[in-house]
Amino acid sequence: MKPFLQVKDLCVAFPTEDGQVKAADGISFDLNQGETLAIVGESGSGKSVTNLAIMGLHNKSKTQISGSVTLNLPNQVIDVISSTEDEVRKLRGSTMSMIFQDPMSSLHPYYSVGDQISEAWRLYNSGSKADGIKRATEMIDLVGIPDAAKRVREFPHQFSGGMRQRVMIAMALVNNPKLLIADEPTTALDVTVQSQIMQLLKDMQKEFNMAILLVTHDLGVVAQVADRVCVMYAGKIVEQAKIDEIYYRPAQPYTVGLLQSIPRVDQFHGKRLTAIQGQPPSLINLPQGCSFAERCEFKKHVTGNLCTEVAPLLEEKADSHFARCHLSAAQIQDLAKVAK
Amino acid sequence: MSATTKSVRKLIASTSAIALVAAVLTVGSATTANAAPTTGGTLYMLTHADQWEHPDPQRLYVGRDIAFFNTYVYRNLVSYKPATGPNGATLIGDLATNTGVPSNNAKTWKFTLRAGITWEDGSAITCEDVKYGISRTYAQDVLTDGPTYAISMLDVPTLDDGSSAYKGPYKKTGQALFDKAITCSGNTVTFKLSRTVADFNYAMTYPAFSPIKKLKDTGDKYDLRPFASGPYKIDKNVIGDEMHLIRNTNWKKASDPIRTPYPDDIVVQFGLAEELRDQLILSDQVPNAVNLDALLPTNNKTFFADATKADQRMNVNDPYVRYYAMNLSATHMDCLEVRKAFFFALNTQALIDLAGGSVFYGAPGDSIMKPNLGPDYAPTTGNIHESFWSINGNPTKAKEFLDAAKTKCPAAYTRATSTGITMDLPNTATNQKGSVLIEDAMKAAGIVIKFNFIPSGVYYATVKDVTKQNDISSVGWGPDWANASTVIPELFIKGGGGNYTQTWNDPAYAAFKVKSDKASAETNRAKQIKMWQELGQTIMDNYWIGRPVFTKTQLVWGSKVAGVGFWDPQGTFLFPALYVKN
Amino acid sequence: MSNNILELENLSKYFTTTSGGAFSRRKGVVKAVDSVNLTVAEGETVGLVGESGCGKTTVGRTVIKLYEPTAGKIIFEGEDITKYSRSKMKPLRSKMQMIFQDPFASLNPRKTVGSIIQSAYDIHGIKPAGGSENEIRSLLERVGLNSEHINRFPHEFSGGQRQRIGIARALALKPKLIVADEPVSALDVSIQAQVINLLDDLQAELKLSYLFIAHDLSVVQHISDRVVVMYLGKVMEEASTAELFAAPRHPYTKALLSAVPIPDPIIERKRERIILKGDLPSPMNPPSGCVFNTRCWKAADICRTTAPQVLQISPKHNLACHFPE
Amino acid sequence: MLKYISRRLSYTIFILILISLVVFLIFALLPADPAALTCGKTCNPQVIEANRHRLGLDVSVWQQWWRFIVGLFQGRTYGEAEALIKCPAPAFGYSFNRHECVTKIIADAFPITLSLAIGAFIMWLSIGISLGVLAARFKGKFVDRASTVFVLIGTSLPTFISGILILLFVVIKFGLVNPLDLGNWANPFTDPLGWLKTFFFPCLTLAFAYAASYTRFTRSNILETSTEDYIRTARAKGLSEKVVLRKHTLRAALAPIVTIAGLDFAGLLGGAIITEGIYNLAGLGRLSIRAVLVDYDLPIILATTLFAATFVVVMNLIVDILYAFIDPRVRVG
Repeated sequence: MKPFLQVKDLCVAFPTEDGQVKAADGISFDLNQGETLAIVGESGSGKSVTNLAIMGLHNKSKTQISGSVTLNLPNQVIDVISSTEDEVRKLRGSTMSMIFQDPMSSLHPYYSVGDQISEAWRLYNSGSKADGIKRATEMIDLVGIPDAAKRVREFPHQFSGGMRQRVMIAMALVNNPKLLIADEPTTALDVTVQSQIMQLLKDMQKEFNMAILLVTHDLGVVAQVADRVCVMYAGKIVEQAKIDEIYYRPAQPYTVGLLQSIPRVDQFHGKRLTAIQGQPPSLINLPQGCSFAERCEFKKHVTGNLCTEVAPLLEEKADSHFARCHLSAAQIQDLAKVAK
Repeated sequence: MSATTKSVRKLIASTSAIALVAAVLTVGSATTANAAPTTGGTLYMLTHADQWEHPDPQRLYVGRDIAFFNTYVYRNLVSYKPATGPNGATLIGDLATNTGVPSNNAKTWKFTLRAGITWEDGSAITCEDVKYGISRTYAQDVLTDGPTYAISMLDVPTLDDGSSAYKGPYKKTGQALFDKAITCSGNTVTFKLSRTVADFNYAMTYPAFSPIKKLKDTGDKYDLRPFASGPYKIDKNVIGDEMHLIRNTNWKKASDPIRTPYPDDIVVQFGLAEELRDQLILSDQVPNAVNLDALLPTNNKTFFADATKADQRMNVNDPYVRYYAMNLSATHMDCLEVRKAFFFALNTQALIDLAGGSVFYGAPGDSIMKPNLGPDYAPTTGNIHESFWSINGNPTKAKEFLDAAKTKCPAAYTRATSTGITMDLPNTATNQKGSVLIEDAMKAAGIVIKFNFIPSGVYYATVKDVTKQNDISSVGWGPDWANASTVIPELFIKGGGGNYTQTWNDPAYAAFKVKSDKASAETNRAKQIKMWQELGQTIMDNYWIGRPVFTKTQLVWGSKVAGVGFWDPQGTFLFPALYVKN
Repeated sequence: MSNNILELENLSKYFTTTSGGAFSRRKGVVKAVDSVNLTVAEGETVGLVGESGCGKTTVGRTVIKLYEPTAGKIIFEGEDITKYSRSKMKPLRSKMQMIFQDPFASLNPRKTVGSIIQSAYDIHGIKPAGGSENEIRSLLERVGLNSEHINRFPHEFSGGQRQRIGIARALALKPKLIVADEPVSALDVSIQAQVINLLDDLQAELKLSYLFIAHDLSVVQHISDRVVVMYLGKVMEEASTAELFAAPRHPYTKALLSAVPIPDPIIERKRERIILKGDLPSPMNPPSGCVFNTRCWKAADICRTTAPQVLQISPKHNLACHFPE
Repeated sequence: MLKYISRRLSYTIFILILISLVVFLIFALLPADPAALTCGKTCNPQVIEANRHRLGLDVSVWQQWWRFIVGLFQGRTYGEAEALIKCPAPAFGYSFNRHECVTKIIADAFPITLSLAIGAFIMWLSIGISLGVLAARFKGKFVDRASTVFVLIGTSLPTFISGILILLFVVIKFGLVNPLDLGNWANPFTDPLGWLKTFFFPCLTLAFAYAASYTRFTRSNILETSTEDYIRTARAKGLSEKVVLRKHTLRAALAPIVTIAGLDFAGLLGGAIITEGIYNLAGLGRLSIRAVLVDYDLPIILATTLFAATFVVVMNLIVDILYAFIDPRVRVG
């Protein structure tokens, strides 16, 4: 059986006055029904750009997109990139939905949450306005907002941040989508609320058998929910593997750096964090070789100028474990232990 | 026509109207009537103003408006002959059969009413109506603004505060006193005057002496719709919109030696934006209209340069003299040398050019009276006739006078050269620009001058107040009728209606007053003329006024209006002759 | 003798608000900070944690007197500065500096880095010994920036570099105390570690004291010597970092810690989470008794009626709870 | 909500009372003496005093003001005996210049001003908003650049120039309207064609400048709103661009226009001085400007000032209430 979502060689570029910005470059991954894939990366690494491309939300006149995003639906196979705007639009909100980082600004301030959810439902279902509100109430109840019948008539500003994100989720799920893209869904929320929302997403995934594409920079959240992880850096996927592989057997220096640089609440590291030095490169003038080379602690273990001259390819370093590095997985894991 | 109200109105509307005996200097043709007048049609009159000054006869004081109402709506005991040129100043019995019979050294005057004179409701106009009308002048608090000849001439006692013992027909205080001053005997009205008034019948041309039907008197609101006795009556009068006159069917041609009503309707369009009004005339969109105002300066030039409009315009001398009133009671201006320095320093040409040029605005004058006033004017000597007078100003000579002041009146000198002289000006754009010209000219002569700009609407009321007037005020004046008795005593005798010069402290004043009083009471016109001319010279010799300007006015009308002439005594269109071509 | 550089005694800061919409302008009092006691010793880092709206930021701003306290005392270096006027505060200001969350918003975009730091000198009329330009250059080097960047503008820097500029500006006046309000939460993970390390190094080198305000417990745990947990304007628990994270006594602290995700999938799979029910109550209308009672799984009647006092339960461990764990 | 409105209303009334007092004080401080202005040739102090009494100016400013306030409720009389003048409540005074109670004068002038304001309001909103929407929708295209030219001309050309231009070319040159009909009042309900004849071009003139700034405002608001997160959400829902623009972008982008439009409209209700002047419309604007510059007619100045202020204050209230219906965030807490 084919994976539900197949992204192949996706490139997204924005022409600017200073030159072309390659925001996403050769992104490929699969995602199966009921699975959660986390895309991890820092700001500017291309993770949101990738999502918007999957949703077909880029302004086509200002963006150059190539590659394919294939959805293998039961009765049709559709490529988002080559389809017309109208065809893609009909997938949005029905087959695939999206929730965003800031639930306050992502809800229209002038419409009640019921209206907004009902609007999404009525787009794909024939039903009266009252039916829409009824459905919205059910959804609000489903995502765990108490007193749904009353709150369905309220406006976004009357909800707390966590509740707003629940509303967003209710709206995204109202048409039983097959794919949910969650773009930093908990970044703007407090940690207590964050765990509630992540739990909710997990529950919903079970209930609807959805594929979730989770975009985040928080490796803690990833550890909590993801099945597989893509690590992105400077517009490219630098590592992709099952979750345990990533955390316990990282095969890419950037991933190693990320894992080592974050303080953990359950461990007392001593006084110093292992930081990744320097800044990410500009996406307009990417270095010739490995885009992480400049910051890489391990490049001295690579012979010659390989790192700065030859860009490493995404290779399968172990079973279903892909990484972009001139060093082998074993080498990296050894070096990582030393660094620790 | 004396009185501030009037000069205020007219001068603010700049050259908006009027001249007295202008025939001599009339530039345009005096009349365009060369075909037989036709009856019918609608005659439009265009104006920027929102309303006439006052339709209420007892409150009316502006020449143009008097001419309008007197021609169309109501009649006086005596009126001017409807003719152009000097004939226009001839008096004709209107409601009266004659022009008045004086007796008792012109202290008693008798007028006899015609038979068949009626109001618009058909009722007869009676002597009591005349008496009632005149009595309204005394209700000064209700009926503001009108001329007060009745109060100053009729033999009704005055109280200690100078006001009349009679308080008008509404309060009725002192009614018996008034009833003695005017008496009715059948159709004869007899006036008893408190002093000799040789030209009392000229005062009678003012609607202030016209009758009012008591039953129709509505006090303040009478101004909205006076009851007609003339050939037209008011069908509609909306302030800021229009006044519509229709024929008065109860008016009989047989009873009226003066009026021939040609148009069927007369519509006065009020409140037109100045540019719109001008464009309507320029484009001849309303060919059956006369312009009651002056055109805006640029439009005026355009219109007068257009050869095809030659039959639709007139450029004439108006009755006004503009001058700078020296406040003789102010310590700066009580010094003759300082006044002379100001007089000769002034750059007249620049100011006239600013105001529209000598063709349209006027020329420097040599007296407080104007040649078109009639025989009371005579050219003076000195002032602008001095060899050293220059139309562009003569700062060197002015400096000499100023240096002379240094020894003769050191206090005034010091002020004029340090603290400075303050001049009152109405706050208009032209005056703002003019003040710069004046300042430059004075600076060249070593005089320091400052300006006090006063809102136009309250300008005359402010400078007339001796406590508010500054050293020099820019003012203007026009006579009420062709006699200097309506100019000299009003402007230079204490208590006069326009004594902006505050003459009473000047060394020359005492002798001046004696002579002026004598002239006013002189029944021999030839002797009187001589005295007025001498007084005119005295005013100039003492430099009581700064350089006068004899101003002009322009009248324009549409292509279908005919019979246009200039009515000198009223200083406006000869309304009785106007008609619309078929 | 106390070696505390900062002592807060029963510090309160209330805001009066017109809440709600146009049609119900009810006046309300928000007790943003309510009777908070807190000390920072010389060279110590005190972490102040809690959810958004708990009052931690208000504490920070009141300490440096951006806000006038409603009640209580602020004692800085043994001096009671609570009632100090603006002019009296001026010499003290150089000794306490603030670092903000958004490094971009707090830097004037029209000024070069050099003049931004220079203005700190100008305000206090300080002329550094080696000349201000040299001093600024060495400061930039000190915070890990190139001294050649002195003439650049803030927008030419990345977020992490801007935060370094903010730190350099704060350090220019050689402060004793730095109030750091979410200094790393806007930064990317890899950059965050750099800035935390920098703050650590500076403290060791310059004997700085930090009042470190953050919502990210991992960061707070890493950097702090002692941690204060706030909820709805009140202190819930206060202890040394090791003690608090190893054995939290307050249910709220416990819930808070259990919610923090750990970047370790195996641990995460095994973890039991305490999921707090409901939302944070409105600070306009806080619950009576213990402010946490509405969300506490242990709440009994006394919790709804009586607010627990902050009591010392062991040396350096304070707690406000009727039923500690 | 009712409570809020009543509270705002009483606040509004308080403001109006304050404004009336300030206006009284301002005119009391001016140098000109209205009583002296009524005085003719033989002006003596006695006549001035009599007139001062009749005009009601012989008492302190406070008393004059108090009489004014009382008159609003009880009506006023002027003069005495046979010359008595009565103005029924609400009496704003009596204009001795126009021989009419000010209330009646304003009642006559107001429909004209209202016609002008409503006509212009509809025109500028429809032109401004639709052009702004088009410009935003086709940003950078021909429509957008054309609208920029329109905005530039509209905002830089003063009304008195655009008004005269329209007047000269449309009215005089092409004779679309009989110039003598200009300013003629026609009831829009019984004589809509006559109303149009009188008001179409004045409204257009007035709308011109406003439409330009509303175009600019609408365009920039739409462009700004388009970048909002909730617009992205609307797209992510699967809504078509048309629906996104109509239902989501416009709703948020146009909400602030309610405030501006309300206040602009209120400003016009006080009189469009220049436009009314150019087109010979006897509305409140021309009334007040003539009262100030020509007649120095204190009661009219006072009443028109208060009238205009009332509209601004009341419209503020209405805008606030309207806004609450549009934006739920300001509604209930």
